[in-house]
Amino acid sequence: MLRVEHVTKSFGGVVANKDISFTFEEGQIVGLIGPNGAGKSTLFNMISAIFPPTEGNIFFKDHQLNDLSTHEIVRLGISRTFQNLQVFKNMTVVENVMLGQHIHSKTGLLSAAFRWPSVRREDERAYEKAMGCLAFVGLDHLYKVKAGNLALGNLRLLELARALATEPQLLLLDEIAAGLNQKETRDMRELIKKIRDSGVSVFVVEHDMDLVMTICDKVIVLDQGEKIAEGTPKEIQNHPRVIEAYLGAEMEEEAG
Amino acid sequence: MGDFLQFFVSGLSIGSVYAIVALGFVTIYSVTKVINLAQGEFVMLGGMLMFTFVSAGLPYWLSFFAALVIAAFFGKLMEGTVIRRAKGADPVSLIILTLGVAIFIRGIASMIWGKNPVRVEPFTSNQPYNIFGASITPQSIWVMLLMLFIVAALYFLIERTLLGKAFQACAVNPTAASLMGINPKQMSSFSFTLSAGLGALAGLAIAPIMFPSYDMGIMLGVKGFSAAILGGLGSAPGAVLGGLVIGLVEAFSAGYISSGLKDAIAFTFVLLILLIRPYGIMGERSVGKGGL
Amino acid sequence: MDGVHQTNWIGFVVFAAIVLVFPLIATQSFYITQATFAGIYTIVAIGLGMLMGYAGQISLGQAAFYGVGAYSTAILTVTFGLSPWLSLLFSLAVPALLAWILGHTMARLSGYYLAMATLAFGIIVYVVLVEWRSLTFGASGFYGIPTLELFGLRLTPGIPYYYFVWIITLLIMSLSFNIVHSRVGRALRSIHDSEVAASVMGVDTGKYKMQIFILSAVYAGLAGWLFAHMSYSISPGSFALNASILFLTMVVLGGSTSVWGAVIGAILITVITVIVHALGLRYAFITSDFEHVLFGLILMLVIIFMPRGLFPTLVDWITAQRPKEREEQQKQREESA
Amino acid sequence: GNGGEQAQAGEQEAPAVYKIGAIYSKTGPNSPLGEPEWNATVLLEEMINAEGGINGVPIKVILADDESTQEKATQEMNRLIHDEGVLAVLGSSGSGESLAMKGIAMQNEVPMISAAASVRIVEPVEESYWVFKTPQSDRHAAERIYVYLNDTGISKVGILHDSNAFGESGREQLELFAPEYGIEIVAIEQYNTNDPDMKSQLTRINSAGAEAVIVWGTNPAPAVIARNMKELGLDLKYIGSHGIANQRFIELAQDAAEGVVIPTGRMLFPEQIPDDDPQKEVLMNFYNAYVERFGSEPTNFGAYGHDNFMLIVEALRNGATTRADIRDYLEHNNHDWVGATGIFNFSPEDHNGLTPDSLVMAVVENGEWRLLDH
Amino acid sequence: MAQCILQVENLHVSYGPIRALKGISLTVREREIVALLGANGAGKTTLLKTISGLLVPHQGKILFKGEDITGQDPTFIVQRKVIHVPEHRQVFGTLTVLDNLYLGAYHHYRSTGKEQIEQDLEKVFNLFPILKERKQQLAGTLSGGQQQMLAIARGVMAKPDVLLLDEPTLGLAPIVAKEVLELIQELNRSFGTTVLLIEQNIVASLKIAHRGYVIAQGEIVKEGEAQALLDDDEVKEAYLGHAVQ
Ligand SMILES: Nc1ncnc2c1ncn2[C@@H]1O[C@H](COP(=O)(O)OP(=O)(O)OP(=O)(O)O)[C@@H](O)[C@H]1O
Ligand SMILES: Nc1ncnc2c1ncn2[C@@H]1O[C@H](COP(=O)(O)OP(=O)(O)OP(=O)(O)O)[C@@H](O)[C@H]1O
Ligand SMILES: [Mg+2]
Ligand SMILES: [Mg+2]
Repeated sequence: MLRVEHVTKSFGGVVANKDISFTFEEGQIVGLIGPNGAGKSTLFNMISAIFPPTEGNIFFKDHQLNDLSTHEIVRLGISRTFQNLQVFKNMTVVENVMLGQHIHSKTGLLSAAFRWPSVRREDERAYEKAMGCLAFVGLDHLYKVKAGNLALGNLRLLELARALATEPQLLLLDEIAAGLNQKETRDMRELIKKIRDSGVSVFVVEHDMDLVMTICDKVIVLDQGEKIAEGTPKEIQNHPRVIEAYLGAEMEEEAG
Repeated sequence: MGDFLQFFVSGLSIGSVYAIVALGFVTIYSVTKVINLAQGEFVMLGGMLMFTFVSAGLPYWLSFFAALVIAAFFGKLMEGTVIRRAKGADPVSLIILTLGVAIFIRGIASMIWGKNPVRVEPFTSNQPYNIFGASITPQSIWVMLLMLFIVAALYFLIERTLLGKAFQACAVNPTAASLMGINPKQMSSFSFTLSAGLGALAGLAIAPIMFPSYDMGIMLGVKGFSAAILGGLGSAPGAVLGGLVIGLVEAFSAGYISSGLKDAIAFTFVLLILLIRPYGIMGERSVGKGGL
Repeated sequence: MDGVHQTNWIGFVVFAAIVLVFPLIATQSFYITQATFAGIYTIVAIGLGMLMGYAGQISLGQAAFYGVGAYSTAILTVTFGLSPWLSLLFSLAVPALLAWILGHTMARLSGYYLAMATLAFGIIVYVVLVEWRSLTFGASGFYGIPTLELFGLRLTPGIPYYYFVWIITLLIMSLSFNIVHSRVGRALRSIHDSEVAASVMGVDTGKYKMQIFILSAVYAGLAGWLFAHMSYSISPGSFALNASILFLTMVVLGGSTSVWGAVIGAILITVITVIVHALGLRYAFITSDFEHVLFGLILMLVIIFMPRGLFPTLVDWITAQRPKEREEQQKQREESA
Repeated sequence: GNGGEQAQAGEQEAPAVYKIGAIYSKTGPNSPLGEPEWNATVLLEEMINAEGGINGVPIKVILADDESTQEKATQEMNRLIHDEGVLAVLGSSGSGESLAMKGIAMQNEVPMISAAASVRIVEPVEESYWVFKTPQSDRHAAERIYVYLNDTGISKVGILHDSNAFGESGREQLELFAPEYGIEIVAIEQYNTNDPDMKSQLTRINSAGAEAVIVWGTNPAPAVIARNMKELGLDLKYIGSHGIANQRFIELAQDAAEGVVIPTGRMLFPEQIPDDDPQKEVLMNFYNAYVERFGSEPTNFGAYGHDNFMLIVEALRNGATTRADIRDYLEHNNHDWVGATGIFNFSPEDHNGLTPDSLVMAVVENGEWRLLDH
Repeated sequence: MAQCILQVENLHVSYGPIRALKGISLTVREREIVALLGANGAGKTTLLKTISGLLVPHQGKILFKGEDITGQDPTFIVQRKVIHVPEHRQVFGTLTVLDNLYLGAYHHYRSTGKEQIEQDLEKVFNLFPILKERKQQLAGTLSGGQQQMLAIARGVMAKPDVLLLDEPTLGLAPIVAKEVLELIQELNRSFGTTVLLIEQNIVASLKIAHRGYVIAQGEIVKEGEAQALLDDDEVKEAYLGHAVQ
């Protein structure tokens, strides 16, 4: 469903992504790993059209994404979370998530001003959906807290719920478990699996190998902007370049 | 040709005035991210205090420095009594706050000095020089020199010293700055003092040109603000460039197109430049869409 | 829909009731005049407040739209003999068109740079009003603007016009409440908090900013129309930078994060003016210069002690008085931990 | 507030006090105009009441500052009429504010005497039934200047005016009457009140071949212009407006002011007015009282304030104590009324009542204004 | 037993009506690494912020080497060489990497002298070579992990006696995370730096720590030697989940 073809991205002198190609099958969880600064977030940013690639093409279900703007991408069915949290701090939790329903409603300025019955119906539907997503990630009890007052772990869940509310086909998760302790990470893992099982493909960037290796169907490894490996978690764990560049020699020790 | 040169010289000298005012904006902005709309009032204070001291019979240069020091002190006072207390305010509220200060100072000034403009003698004898048919007064030359000196000093301070980096750190993230042992309050106080001093200096320099009065700060404030933005907020050379550009555009459009439309032309020009360079001529450093 | 910002219609009805009975208790017609102006300003302030608090944009040129609205109707009714009710359309459309054009050119700007662009726009419009003498009669002003007639009733300044203005203001308020508490309002608030996250949710940030900018211009144009037909004459001076700053001040003092803030801000400024004025009448030492000093002082005090504006502070204060709610909040927080 | 009563009370018995409203621009951009007007009003109220009032009834002036804005003028006008129930309103200083007040005066049928220049305040006269004004209209000043130019043989002029209402209405009248006097206007330039430098405009006017430049504005800009002209070494005759008819202009411009010529009311130099001038006494009395009370000169604007006030006093003295009576009195009974500004003859056709003779020409000589008789 | 360097007594801290710390007491001895454990929102960050002077407690005391530093300015506390590397990186986004590092040394820049600072800089660059490569890049455009490295490096430039670290390995690749923990141990061993550490990877942090405290809902619920805490069933249950044996 997602095809990345020879994508290169450079910022001035820094080449963040260099000639990256891969494909992404529907219904999978794919992991994207690599050292800090390898270009993972950059790749995510291009898939969500926050900026275009310098070279190369990205296709999602036969739509070329290069010339689209971010808000159009969402309508194609791609949603994401952010490594550096981007919640709407001054809105309540449920309002945050209702924004995920934005693309599924039509109310414009004028109809909103007069608040026709259809507007009210639409609002209620969005609310129901948002509460559903909150319940799904287990945040429903906090629905009316101001998002800015949440602790970090809950913020991550909130971003996840918000992304889910757009009803995506492809979900990009950028370091969704950063700042969670082992127990919370474990819960997150179950959640991701559940999302996949509901038919959403998931693309995760994570530094928590436990998480990546246990849930991913496929793992792609970047190093200094280049793709150095792609394969099943097993293959990746034993890939010499990956061990050298990223996992480190003692990784197995700890995992085992 | 003579006309052209005259317009150019006029533009330069007006532009230098705007530039000095703009540098005051830059000083405060680059430390606190506050836009101080009372900047124009410090210019006024400089001029009016000078007038007061000279009228009271103090020697010229003593009056000059006394005016400078007192105005700078008012800057410090403003920071300590008003700005510092408005901790939780967002940038727009802070702007309105400085506006409140400006209205306050202006009101007091009109009660003390009345509404009439006053006269202040130039630094040196004011026999104009004639350069290829264009006339320029020594005071205008003083203004330009002063402006160049200030921008050089500020540029060095902000860009080349650790203190300057500490300034910028306070502007970017005061909390983190305090964790580095930088005292944002002290810096903020320092920047207001410095900037009020600069404002007063501008006032002292232009008092002999334009007859200061209690309300001169409004116009200079607007022009200085525009110059600072046009140049790219936070950049001292940018402010100077912005000031000169506005001054020159005004002079040339008054000279060649229409003096009635000169403001409209100058501000249309500002708009156009901003369209081409959304962060001003010298651009503010920005991380754009980085760090997501 | 618990947990979602919704219009407090009870508050609105109470407010409307106060507004409607005010003329009955106002002892002086001066208060009626002031209150009429407050109504007109409220309309501008609501638009500007939505632009600032919801879309996160500063405008230092709002008075230009206000002026264009006023001049449109003045010129059309006096010079071209149009009915004021027809010219209303132009008073709304011309500012909208200008906002649309300006909005396109400003799409690239943000923060103080945007403020600068709007400031420039305001100054340009002012100069045009002064210089286009054949149309506007220049700096000394345009005069002879007719009063409105509605069903044979002349809406003369005073109580008739007060009711006319405030009924429109209440209407604008309720429309605005609906907007900010809708999908559109949420989208705008999200832009304010994180533009990139908003666009990732599918919000076309450019489109919404443009819409709200146009809306604010239309509001200002409407207010200008009301102002023109209340005044026999108008002049560019009423639409200069001062006025833009006055509107901005109203929004900031009231609090930009809610429509109520703008309403309260506009009323607050009027009340301050009335109080300072009343003091001036009573105490000889409070001259009009002193009034400025006092005004500046009040401005400073309000921002120092209520940095987010009067309305949010009041709301906090009232909720703090309700211990039950606070307890509930604390409980929720602990659950979240 | 229980104002209404006095307004109607006049007929039967003498009221306790005559309430008059006055709105002047004490603050804001028009304050150079408004302040002397305000002061004059304060002074005259004191003087009249010290004399025992009008036929034994004290006069009370409710003074209001419109801060040079139309909104404030509108608000104060409404307040004075409805809440204070004044018999008449004086003011305001600026044309824009006066026009705003005019609408309210007409609607509420309250006599009003403006202190602003624009002829539009009292014209067309059918639409100005309740409105009068005392300052010479800019038309008079323009004509007076052109008479002077014809006398001195200058025919090509440039105009340099403030972009505010004051400067603009001067420019309008200058343009209007130029053909009649055979004057060619070769350049029209403007500036903003606080601009620091007008060399560009002057250079342009000079290059256009002007022999004289007519500067229309109030301090400080005309002084800046005088100095700029000197710095540029321009050989242009400087003709100012009555806006700089004060000592302040000379103090600011100093030697650059030498030779500057202006049309002015006689209030600029009462001592220099010949003793046989009918205005002499009024001028001297007011001038001396004003200088003694405020330590500054009344200027022509003070004279407007004086005349506005005294016209009402005159009406009251003669038994016109209702709004309608005052208006009628002003329109019909003022024949050759001697004011500080000039000699007034109001009529149903003319609510200004002055001729260009109310202006004289003055020149700066040795740092002082001298009456110029040519 | 080593001398007590930092002592917190009965600390109460609130954010407006929200009570974040409800009477925390702990001690840190010289040359010790102390781990702070606790779930999200427990109040760990709040505690560090209060020690470094960013928050003012409304009750309780903080002693540094016996001196009462409660409610002092952060600048005052930094001068005592108590350095806080805050949560969320907090790098100066629009300054370059190099400027960020120089600012780390701000409080001792004058007394130390330029040469020494340059040497320190080299040392830090050795630890994080990427920073050297990117020294002219604006810090805000660094990747998440690079920013985290910069934040730590900036803390090191301050030459701390006591280092307060708030989730230093957040977002770092496993190798780097490991290196950072080793670096902390190294600082502690070679320079005697005292460390107060918040770390989500509880196992890893307890492995390098000497002692630990467990905070829950603003109160200390457990304290002890690192190893003891590692073996504690409750800790395992609450923070590691049942799957870890
Ligand atoms: N706007 C920018 N300007 C300059 N360089 C940039 C910019 N954005 C990213 N980079 C550089 O591109 C590289 C890739 O960054 P990216 O954020 O994609 O890394 P990452 O793989 O997500 O790393 P991490 O795991 O640390 O989050 C980094 O070296 C970074 O410094
Ligand atoms: N600025 C703030 N305003 C209001 N409440 C806050 C604020 N900062 C933190 N809190 C609240 O204080 C409590 C303690 O927060 P703190 O950040 O200290 O937790 P933490 O233990 O560091 O959690 P984490 O592991 O998520 O970083 C939490 O309930 C949090 O919601
Ligand atoms: Mg990343
Ligand atoms: Mg924390």
